Order: sequence, then structure tokens, then C-alpha cells
Amino acid sequence: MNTIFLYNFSGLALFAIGLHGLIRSSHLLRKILAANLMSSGVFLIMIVGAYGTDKGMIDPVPHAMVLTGIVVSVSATAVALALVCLVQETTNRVLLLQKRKKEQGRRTDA
Amino acid sequence: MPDTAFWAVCLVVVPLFFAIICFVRSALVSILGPLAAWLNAIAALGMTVSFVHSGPVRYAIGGWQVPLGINFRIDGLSVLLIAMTAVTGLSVSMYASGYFSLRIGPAREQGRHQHQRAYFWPLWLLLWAALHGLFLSADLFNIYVTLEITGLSAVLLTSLSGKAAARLAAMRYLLVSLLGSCSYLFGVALLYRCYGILDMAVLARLVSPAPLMWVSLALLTTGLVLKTALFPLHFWLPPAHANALAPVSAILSGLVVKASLYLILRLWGDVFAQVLPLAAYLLPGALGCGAVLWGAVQALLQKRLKMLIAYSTVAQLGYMFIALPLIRLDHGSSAWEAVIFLIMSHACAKSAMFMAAGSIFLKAGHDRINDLDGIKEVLPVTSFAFVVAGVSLMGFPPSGAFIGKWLLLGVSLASGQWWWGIMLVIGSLLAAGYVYRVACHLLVFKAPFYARRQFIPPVMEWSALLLAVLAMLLGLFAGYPLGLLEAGSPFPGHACLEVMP
Amino acid sequence: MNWGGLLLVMIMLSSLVPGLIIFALPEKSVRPRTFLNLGSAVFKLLLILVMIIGIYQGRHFAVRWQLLPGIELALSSDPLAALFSTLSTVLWLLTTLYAVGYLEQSPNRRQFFGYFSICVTVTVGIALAGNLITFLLFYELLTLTTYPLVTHRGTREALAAGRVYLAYTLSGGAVLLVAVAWLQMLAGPVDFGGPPAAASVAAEHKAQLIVIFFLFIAGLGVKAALVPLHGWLPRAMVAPAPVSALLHAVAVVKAGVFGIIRVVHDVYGIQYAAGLHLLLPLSILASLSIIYGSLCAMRADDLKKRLAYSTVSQLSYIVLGVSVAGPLAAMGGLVHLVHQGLMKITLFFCAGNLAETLGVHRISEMNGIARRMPLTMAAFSVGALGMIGFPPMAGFVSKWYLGMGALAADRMWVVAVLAVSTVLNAAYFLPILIKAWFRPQDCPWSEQGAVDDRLETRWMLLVPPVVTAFLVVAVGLLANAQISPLAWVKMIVGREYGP
Amino acid sequence: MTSVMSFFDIMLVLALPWLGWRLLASPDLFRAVVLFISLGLLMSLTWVRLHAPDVALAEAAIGAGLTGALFLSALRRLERMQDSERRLDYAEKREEERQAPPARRRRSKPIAYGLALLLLVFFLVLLGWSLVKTSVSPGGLGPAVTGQMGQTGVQSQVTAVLLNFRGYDTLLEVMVLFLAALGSWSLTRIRQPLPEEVAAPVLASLVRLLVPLMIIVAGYLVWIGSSRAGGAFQGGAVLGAAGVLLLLADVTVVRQIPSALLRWALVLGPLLFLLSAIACMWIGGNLLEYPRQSAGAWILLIESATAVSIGVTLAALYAGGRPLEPSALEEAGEVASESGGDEGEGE
Repeated sequence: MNTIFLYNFSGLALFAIGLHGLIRSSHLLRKILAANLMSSGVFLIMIVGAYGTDKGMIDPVPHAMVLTGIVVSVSATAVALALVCLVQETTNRVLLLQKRKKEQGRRTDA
Repeated sequence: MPDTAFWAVCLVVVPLFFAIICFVRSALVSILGPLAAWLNAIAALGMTVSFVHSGPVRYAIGGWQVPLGINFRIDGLSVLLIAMTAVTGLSVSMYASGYFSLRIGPAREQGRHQHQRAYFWPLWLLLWAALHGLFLSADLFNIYVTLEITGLSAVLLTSLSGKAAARLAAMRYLLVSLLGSCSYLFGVALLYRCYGILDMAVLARLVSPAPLMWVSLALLTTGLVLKTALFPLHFWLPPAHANALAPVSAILSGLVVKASLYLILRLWGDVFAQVLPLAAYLLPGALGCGAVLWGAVQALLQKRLKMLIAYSTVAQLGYMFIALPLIRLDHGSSAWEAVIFLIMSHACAKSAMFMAAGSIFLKAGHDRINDLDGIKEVLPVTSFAFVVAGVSLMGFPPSGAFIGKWLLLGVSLASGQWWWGIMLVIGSLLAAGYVYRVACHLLVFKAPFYARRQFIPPVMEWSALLLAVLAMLLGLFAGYPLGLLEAGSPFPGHACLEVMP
Repeated sequence: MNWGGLLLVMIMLSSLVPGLIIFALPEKSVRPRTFLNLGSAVFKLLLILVMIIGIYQGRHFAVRWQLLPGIELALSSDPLAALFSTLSTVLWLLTTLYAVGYLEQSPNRRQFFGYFSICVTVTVGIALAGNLITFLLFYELLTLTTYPLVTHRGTREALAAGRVYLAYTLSGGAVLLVAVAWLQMLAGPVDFGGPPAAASVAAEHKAQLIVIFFLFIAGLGVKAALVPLHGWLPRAMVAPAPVSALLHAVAVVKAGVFGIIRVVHDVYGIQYAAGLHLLLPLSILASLSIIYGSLCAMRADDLKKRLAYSTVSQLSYIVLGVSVAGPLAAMGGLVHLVHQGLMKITLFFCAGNLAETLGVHRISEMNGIARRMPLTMAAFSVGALGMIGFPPMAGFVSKWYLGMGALAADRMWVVAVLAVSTVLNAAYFLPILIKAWFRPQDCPWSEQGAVDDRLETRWMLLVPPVVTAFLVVAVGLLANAQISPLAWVKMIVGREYGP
Repeated sequence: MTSVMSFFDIMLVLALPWLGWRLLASPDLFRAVVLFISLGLLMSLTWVRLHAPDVALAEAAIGAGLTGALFLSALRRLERMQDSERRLDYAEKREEERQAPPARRRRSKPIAYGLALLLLVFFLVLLGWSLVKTSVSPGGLGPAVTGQMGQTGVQSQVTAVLLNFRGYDTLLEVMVLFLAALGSWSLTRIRQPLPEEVAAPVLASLVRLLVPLMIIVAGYLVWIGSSRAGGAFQGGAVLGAAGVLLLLADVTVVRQIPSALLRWALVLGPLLFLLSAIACMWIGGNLLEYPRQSAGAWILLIESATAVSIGVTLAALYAGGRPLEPSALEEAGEVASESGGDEGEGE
């Protein structure tokens, strides 16, 4: 099998890990990181799809789509981070669910 | 005479332009915002009229035809949804202009309310433009971008209220929205890899049952269902819709959930309809039944008016999913028509309810349902609007929802799968239950009602009533929307009028 | 739209528009409101008269409005529609007059009269409905518009009654919706007045037709207060007297019964329904309601409650008449639609007068009351005797035809039911009359509403029952006249059964 | 050569998910963010390997660089807030412990979690299998793009897709960025520099040297974008990075830019893009249909304006909120807005 093809599975794994993290982790910041991982995985699969066997046969459309995707995802991340700070400010909570005890145990503050 | 395509472009360009201007000249929002709303409505009217004359249109943006470029597809379905958006959006805008001017009036917390108004308008106009873009676009990836704008601006509008609960709800909404878009994008990526095309109409002809197609459809649907808040993925919706500012709630419940719902209908009812077996439709149908029951039961249990309305949205969305198997079963187009009536009627009625609830909140200072006895004496028009909207939500004749339920009932009985129809009837009765819970307090006569000394501008009361009455009378004029639908039919059964390159 | 269609629309609008205007008028403008109410009622009556004259001359009025292919709103004027719409319009005029008097001084009249006017619109809409969908539309709307009237007082009791009322009627409406949709799926759009739609359905769907029929009866039976579904009616008597009069005599229960008549006559057709063996269960159900209603009425001490149970019983006469499947019985049933309305509204007016003037609600307080309020009690007596079936009152005519019809159809047990019911009627009405006329007063009355020295109560409260009592006697005495309800009913039945 | 490449591929393929897993599993958020940035760089390397240089540039600048900076700044802000609220926290924790959910729910959780995980794994296996099974549409739209390149006015295929074939997407994408800036302004005020952030003079002088250079690089990237890798987004990202550096070094000029000017700079790109889209219709074409002869010039104009706005937007996103308005009213509102809703404000 073509080694390039393996990147598909890398993307798939990133998507899965991100999905797992998004649902599973309780700290909002980590959830947002996970969402970013998910989209990275999708981007990877898109770009691998565009990679032709010949050098000249590269489909530029997915590249453009991924560029758009990256910008969209940074925008969403920025909004999400601003919102996290706000949530923390008003509710003194960084966790959506009532799981802060466990999470605080894991957090090592500098 | 400008043609359909010109108006379609206006529908996207005008709100975008005004959103930018509203941001730069934030002192003028109170003039610019309503102006943009009127222009939007005019453009929608213009498009509808010219659509009636000239039929469905494809418009190549940048002059690039499919498959290279992005096309607008203007057919009956999109025109109807845009008309719905225009009517609801205009009413909400009028309401919002009254709402913010009222709240800015008293000196207390003036800065805060000015801040809310200054950001409400650009965000709402961006959202509006994205909705138009979504309804018009024929390109799956372009729709991803519009979905993303819709989701982000909806989240930001939700958090505008500044309340802690609203911010938490917005956070949850944002995460769900991100997950949904990511899943949708994944689906689009796989479809593109499979067929090398992004245009929905072309895709509809190319699709063939293949493993990758199944997976991508699952991904697309999961993403969209998350954004539509179908039971059991509805958990984010009630807090977000209930804690936002009143005009924002009206927008979210009336319009925003319809965007992803529209896409699901497009995909399941049109693009993939040829390859999907009937059994695949049972899942959304069953989930729809769950939504109808669960949403209604939760609505019955709520103590706060806005939470009740929000849960009613969950329940009402269930109907549209129950319609999916019926669309498949139906050989004519009446199930399609039914869904569209349900969507339009729900948009008007639900927005009207949230608007009325907002006025009630401002006047009473709370929205505890049990303490609203006698509010009719101080807010007669608003109470009436709420009751009328509720009645049309119940599917009483001659509301648009009645037409929808009637047609679906007919289809379900004719197809032999009568249980969908029975579910609709049960859902209507449950809806009657939760509407009654509010209406019995709104209608009862009890003087005097303790109200704040808050003046509610007539525009807030009457815009809600207008929408409610519209939802109620939609059924009487059902022929007109249907004429539009038949002119540009998205139905597999009818001749496809797509203009292909 | 032809002028005939315009007439029907005018009939509808003549009370809808005043209703909306009343909502817009301020609470304090009593005079314009009263004028509008009575004026529109009279105007409507005139329009109905024009329609009746038109029908006599053999015209047919109709107007249609297509919502969708297969969903059409249609108003049309067949004789049955004219019968019901005339009844409601006449009684409405009187009830409006009565309500104006009854509600003097009470708060929130704007809402009351607003809904009142819209309610008459909807009832006439039910009468004039030209197909099943239109009927369904108005039938459902009737539920909505009567709810605020039932709960008008806003007391805890009234709200509870309203809740029960809504629960019953909305469920009934839902069942009816299913039935209508199902039938329409089998038979296409169902118009009234043409050949019965069900007969055109293919033979293999007969089983479905039977199920649909019972769904219809279940849906309509709620409003018609057939026995297992009658629970809302006795509770709804907490409403103000004019509303009770309206619920019991004209609007709600009559809408249900009228629907059953429509289903049996126009949707299934008597012959076809009899062929499916649907009518026998219906008449058994009706007989049960008659007996059960009377028995319950005997136990009730509250006057309005007794009248309410009496309604349960009397309404089923109509259903019984329709379901016996013979021209004579059908005449009896249909004419009872009018007669029961006249008698029952008289009784409720009188009960309202007693409550409003003297604060008397219970039968045990009524000893000697006829000496204090002779005119009211005279009217009451006419109504009660009519209910029992004394000649020459209206009730006698209906019962006579019902009995004859049962004999003609060879159903002896129906005659027996009628006999038992008459005895029971007498058993619960005669004691009231005896107490009122022949016993001395034994408990104090509050005299709260006595304002006029010359009359026993306000004239607006007195005129309507006297007029209706007069009508009760008149339609009985003049049953053979050319323009009596009986003559009209004969015409209807003649068309149904052929010459 | 091939075997070396294969080895390289396999290393990358394994490293990406491993890093992803590490970063989510890391108990320390700071470490997680650093790992995220390195993952971004690795992604960028992957893009190069997959012959996507445009994406690689954007990923390095935006995906790794700016997103990482955003995360770091948010993290610091959160930690500062937590430090100041430690005591309050403690009381709340006690409260929460008292209202802890019943134990039954906790026990049922692993089962539900296991089921969900199983479902996820099943779906992924299905996905992977279908990826292997399904024949891929060869080349996608590549040939179509190559065929029409002559009419686009640019030489780079990606730029042609971005700004010409699918220019409408890009227009909306610029709107997304605008929306993000609008949104973060609607949410919060600008972040005040923290005491520990006040930069050393060395950094300040370095920044003074670096920023002009970055501006030149950005300009070059926009210019070169028409023929090779680069373009508005990459250039804008470099500009944004320059802005971030200026903010980091706390150059006072940056914080003193008048708000109105800032607003105009933010909307310059979107507005110009939108107006040129409309202008295309005015000239007689469809929306965004540039005249064929001067398409290159149009694209360059749009790209330059967009790059400026992207740079400003990214820097503004990093700054994290709206600038302080001079008016006192706004100031009064801030307090209320930041402190959350009061009881009368339940809406």
C-alpha cells in the first residue's frame, strides 16, 4: 500500500482523539484544544485526498478549502477562548459539568 | 427590471454591508439596523415576485459554472425559506428596535444596554446574511462556511445578555456547534473525495451506494442533527434559547435551527433520496417521536415561561423529523409541502411566543408561569399574541401547522404507517397541554396585576401579534406558497427544473 | 363570487366583525357595545331570513375557498344548515339580550361579549359548513372560543371546569381529526349534500369504514355528551347563566349532535350506515345516555346541575331519532334539535334569573318561589312540561314522532326507552314545579338582584325566557303550519328518504 | 530515497496522533498548549510533505503560531483569575461536595462511557474500511482548475481557487474573521498587560527591528501569492504575528491607536472585498466576476486589503477584547457587564 495512504489513518486518529477529548475532558480549554485536533484530522484527510500519484496532479480545491477551514477554526477558537474567560469570570467555573474536584486534582498550577 | 439572481445577491450582500457599517458607525445602529431589515425584506419580496414570473434560476458566482464555481440555486424551497426568514426577521428587527430603545431609556445601566444594542445589530445582520447564503447556496462547502457564520453569531448573540447562565449556555452551544461543523466538514470532505464534486444538484445524480457515501452521510447528518437539536442531542438548546435576550431567543428558535434542518431535508429528501432505503428513514422518524414526547413532557414540567417555550421548540422540531420517513413514503409531494408548512408556521409562531415572553418579562419583572395571572390587563395585545401563537403551534385549523399535520396524517394513513400520524396527533394534544398551562394564566381575569412601571412600546406588542396572526392564518393562504414550491420543485417526483451547465 | 356566496360570507362576518370591534372598544363604553351586539344579532337574523327565503325558492348558496388541492373551505346552505343556523341566530339574539342584563355591573365584559360574538360566528360556521374539513375547522374553533366564556368568572372552580372542558373537547377534536383524515384518504374530499361519500368507497375498505364511523362518534360524542364522554358538561355549568344557556342549547352540544347528524346523513348515508350495521350500536348508546342522564338528574339538588344532566338525556333523543333509520324517527330527532334548544334555553334563563335575582341555586331552596317570580316560573314550567312531553308543547311533538318512527321501524324497545325516559323526566321536573307553585317559602332569599319594583326582575332578564317559553308553546301548537320547524324538517327528511 | 521517504512518512503518521493523545492526556494545561503548538508545526511539515505549501505556511503561522498564542494568553488569564479567587473557590467546593450526585450515577458512568467508546471505535473502523474500499474520484477538480487557469489572472492554482473560482467562499471566510473580531469585542474589553508581562527592554528593541521586517515579508507573501505559495492569509498571518509581538513588547503606540481607526482597519478587507464583488456586477458580470484582463490586479488589490485586515484582526483577537472607549458611559457599562447579570436582568 502507498505510504501516503497511511496519512488517512493519521487524520482519522486525530479526529477520533479530538472527539474523545471534546466529550470526555471537563476543562473547557482542553475541550477547545480537542476541537482543534478534530478539525486538524479532517484537514489532513482532505489534503491526502488531494495528493495525486503524479506530482502534477494535485487538486488545489481541497487546499483552498483547508485554508478556509484553518481561518474559520482560528476564528472559532478565538471566540471560544474569549467566552471561556468570561465564563470563568462570571461563574468562577472552567468546567461545564460539575467535575471540578477531579480536574483540580489533576491540574498542576505553576 | 432586476431579475431573480440580482435580488438573491442583494439578499447576501446587503446585510453583510450593513453589518460592517453598523460595526464602524456604532452610534447609528438604531437607524441602520432597521433600515437593513427593511431592505432585506424588500429584496426577499423582489426575489419572490420575480421568481413567480421566471421560475427557478441558477446563478454562477464569479461567472464560473459548476463544478468549478459556486452556484446559487434558487428554487421553490429556498425562496419559501427566504420569505419566511424575511417576514420573521423583519418582525424581530422591529421588535428589537423597540426593545433596545426601551431599555436604553432609563438611566440605570444605560451603558450596558447601549453595548448590547451596538453589538446586537451587526451580529444579527451577519447571521441574517449567513442564513440567506445558506438557503441560496448549492455548494456543500460554501454551506459549511455559512453554517459556521450562523453558529458563531448565534453563540455570540446568546452571550450578549451578559447573564452567567447565558454565558454558560453560549459556551455549551459553541462547543456543540464546533463539533457539529467539524462533523459536517468531514462528511463534505469524504463526499468530495468520493465524487469530486461539491454541488448538491450534480451530486444528487452521481451518488451511488458505496461505503464512503454511507459514512459521509452519517457524518453530515450527525453534525446537522447536533445543530438542529434533535432529541437526544437537544441538551444545549433549552438553556441557550431561554437565557438569551428576547429578540435573540426569537431569532434562535425561529430561524437558526431551521438552517440545519433545511440542510437535512435537502440531503435526505433530495440529494440522497434515490439511494437511501426506507429503513434508513426510520431512525430520524423514531428520534422525532422521542423529541415530540420528551420535549412536550419537559415543557409541561417547566416553571419558567421561556424554558417552556424552548422545550416546545425541541418538541416541534420532532415533527419535522417524523416527516422524513413520510417524505420517503409519499409518492406525491404532500409530505414535502407539509414539512414546509410546519417550518414556516413554527418560525412565525415560535418567534412570536418568544417576543411576547420578552415583553411579559419586562413588564412583570419575572417569567414564572404561575404568577402571571392577570397580566392580560396590562399587556392585552401581547397576551393575545401569545395565545394565538400557542394555538397555531397546537396545529389548530386554519394555522399553517394544521395544514402540515393534516397532510402528514393523510400521507401516513395512506402509506399504511399510521403510527407516525398518531404520533402527530398525540404531539398536538401534548402541545395543547403546555400551551394551556400558560394560556390559562394569561387569559384569566384578575385585577389588579402588580406590574413594573415599565412602558412597553406598541411596536413590541404588535410585531408579536402580527407574527402570531400570520402563523394562524397561514393555512388560509396555503395555495400561494405551494404555487412557489411547484414552480421550483425540489421533489424527486416532479420534473427537475435544474438548469445545468 | 356570486351574490349567494356573498350572502353566506356576510352572515359569517356579521358577527365576526362586531366581535373584533368589541375587543378593540374600551371596557367602559357600554352603550356602543350593547348597540353593536344587538344590532349585529338582528342584522344576522335578517340575513338568515333572506337565506331561508332563497332556499324556499329553490336556490342554493355556496362559496368555496381552496387552501390546497383536497383541502377546501366551503360554506353552503342546505336546509339542514338553515335549520341549525336559524336556531342559533334566533336564540343568540335572545341570549345576547339576556347576557347584557345578566352581566350588568360585572367586570371584564369586553372580553365576554367579544368571545360571545366570535362564538356565534363559529357556530353558524358549523351550521353552514359545506364539507367535512370546514366542519372540522369550525368545530375546533368552537372549543377555543367557548373556553374563555366557560372560565369567565376566573374562580378556581371555573378554571378547573375549563380544564376538564378543554381536556375532553381537545381529545375529541383530535379523534375527529384522525377520522376525517382517514375518511378523506379513502374517499377523497367529503362534501355535504351530495351523494354520501362513504358509499363510494370500495368494498374491501368496509372494515376501515366501520372503525372510522366509531372514531367519528367518539370525536363528536364528546361535544354531544354521549354517556361515557359527558363528564365535562355538568362541570361546565359553573359558567355564567347565558354561557350555560349557550353551551346547552345552542352552541357546543348542538355542534356535536349536528355533527353526528351530518355524519349519518351526509357522510355515510342512512341506508349505507344501516347496511354496515352501524346504527344499532349508536341507538343503544343513545338510549343508555337517555336513561343514565335522567337518573343522574334525579339525584342532583343543584338546579343547574339537574338541568345539565337533563341535557345529556335530551340530546340523545336527537341521536336516537337519527339512528333509528326511518323517516318518522328522523323527523322526530331533527325537530328535537330545535325544540330541545328552545326548551332548554328557557330553563337555563329561568335558573339564571333565580340565581341572579334571589340567589337561589338549589332546588331545596325553591319552595314557594313562584309567588315571588311568577313570570319566570311560568316560563320554567312551560319548558319543564315540554321536556316531559306534555301536549301541546314542543317536546310532545318530538316524542310523538320518535315513538311513531320507532314503531314504524319495528323497534319496540325504543318505545320502551322513550316511555321510561318520560317517566324519569316527570320524576325530576315535576317536584320542582310542585315546590315552586304549591309549597310555602321556607328559607330566606337574598334579593340581591331585585332592582325594579314593578317587575319581578330586570326586564332584560325577563323578556328572553318569556319569549322562548312562548315559542315552545307556539312550535308545538303550530307544528303543522307551513313555516314551523316541523315543516322544515319534513322537507329535509323528504329529501333524504325520497318522496 | 523512497525508503527514506517511507520512513519519514511512517514517523509522521505515528507522531501526529501520538502528540495529539499526549496533549489531551497531559494534566498540565500549559504543557498541553506547548504540545499543541508543536503538533501544529508537525502538521505544517506534513502539509509540505503532501505538496501543500500554501497550507503549510498558513498552518505554521495561524494554526500553530497564532492559535497557540491565543491559547497561552487565555491560559494565563484564567490562571490569574483562579489565583485571585482561590479562597472563594474553596467555599464553593465544599458546597458542591454537599450536593454531590448520588453514587449510583457514578457507577453507571463507566458503562455508558464504554458503550460510547465502543460505538465510536466501531464507527471509526467502518470509516477506515470505507476509505480503503471506496475508489477515489481521480484528481477531483484538479484537471478542471488546470484547464481554466488561463482566465484567472494568477498563476498559483490555490490562489486561483481561493480568490477566483471560489472567491465567494473566501469572501464569507473574511466575514468569519470579521465576525470573530466583532464577537470578541462584544464579549470583553481589551486585556490589561499583566505586571509579569512587561517586557524586557531587549525584547522591545528586538521587536523594533523585527516588525518592519515582518511587514516586508507579509507584503512579499501577498505579492508572491499570485504565482507561488503565499497570499492574503499567509501575509495577513505574518502581519498578525507582528501585531502580537508589538502587544507582547507593550509598545505603547499600539495601545493608543484610536478605536475608530482600529475599526476601519478591521473592516477594510471585508468592506473592500464586498464592494469589489458588487463592483463586478456593476461592470456587467456576475457577482465577483472580475473582468478577465484585469483579474490579476483585482485579486491583488483585494488580497492586499484583506491581508491588512487579517493582520489587524488576528492581533485584535490576541489582544482579546474591545479597546477602551473614551466615553464615560461605556465605562459605566463595562462594570455592569463584567460583573454579570443582576436580578432585574434575567432576560
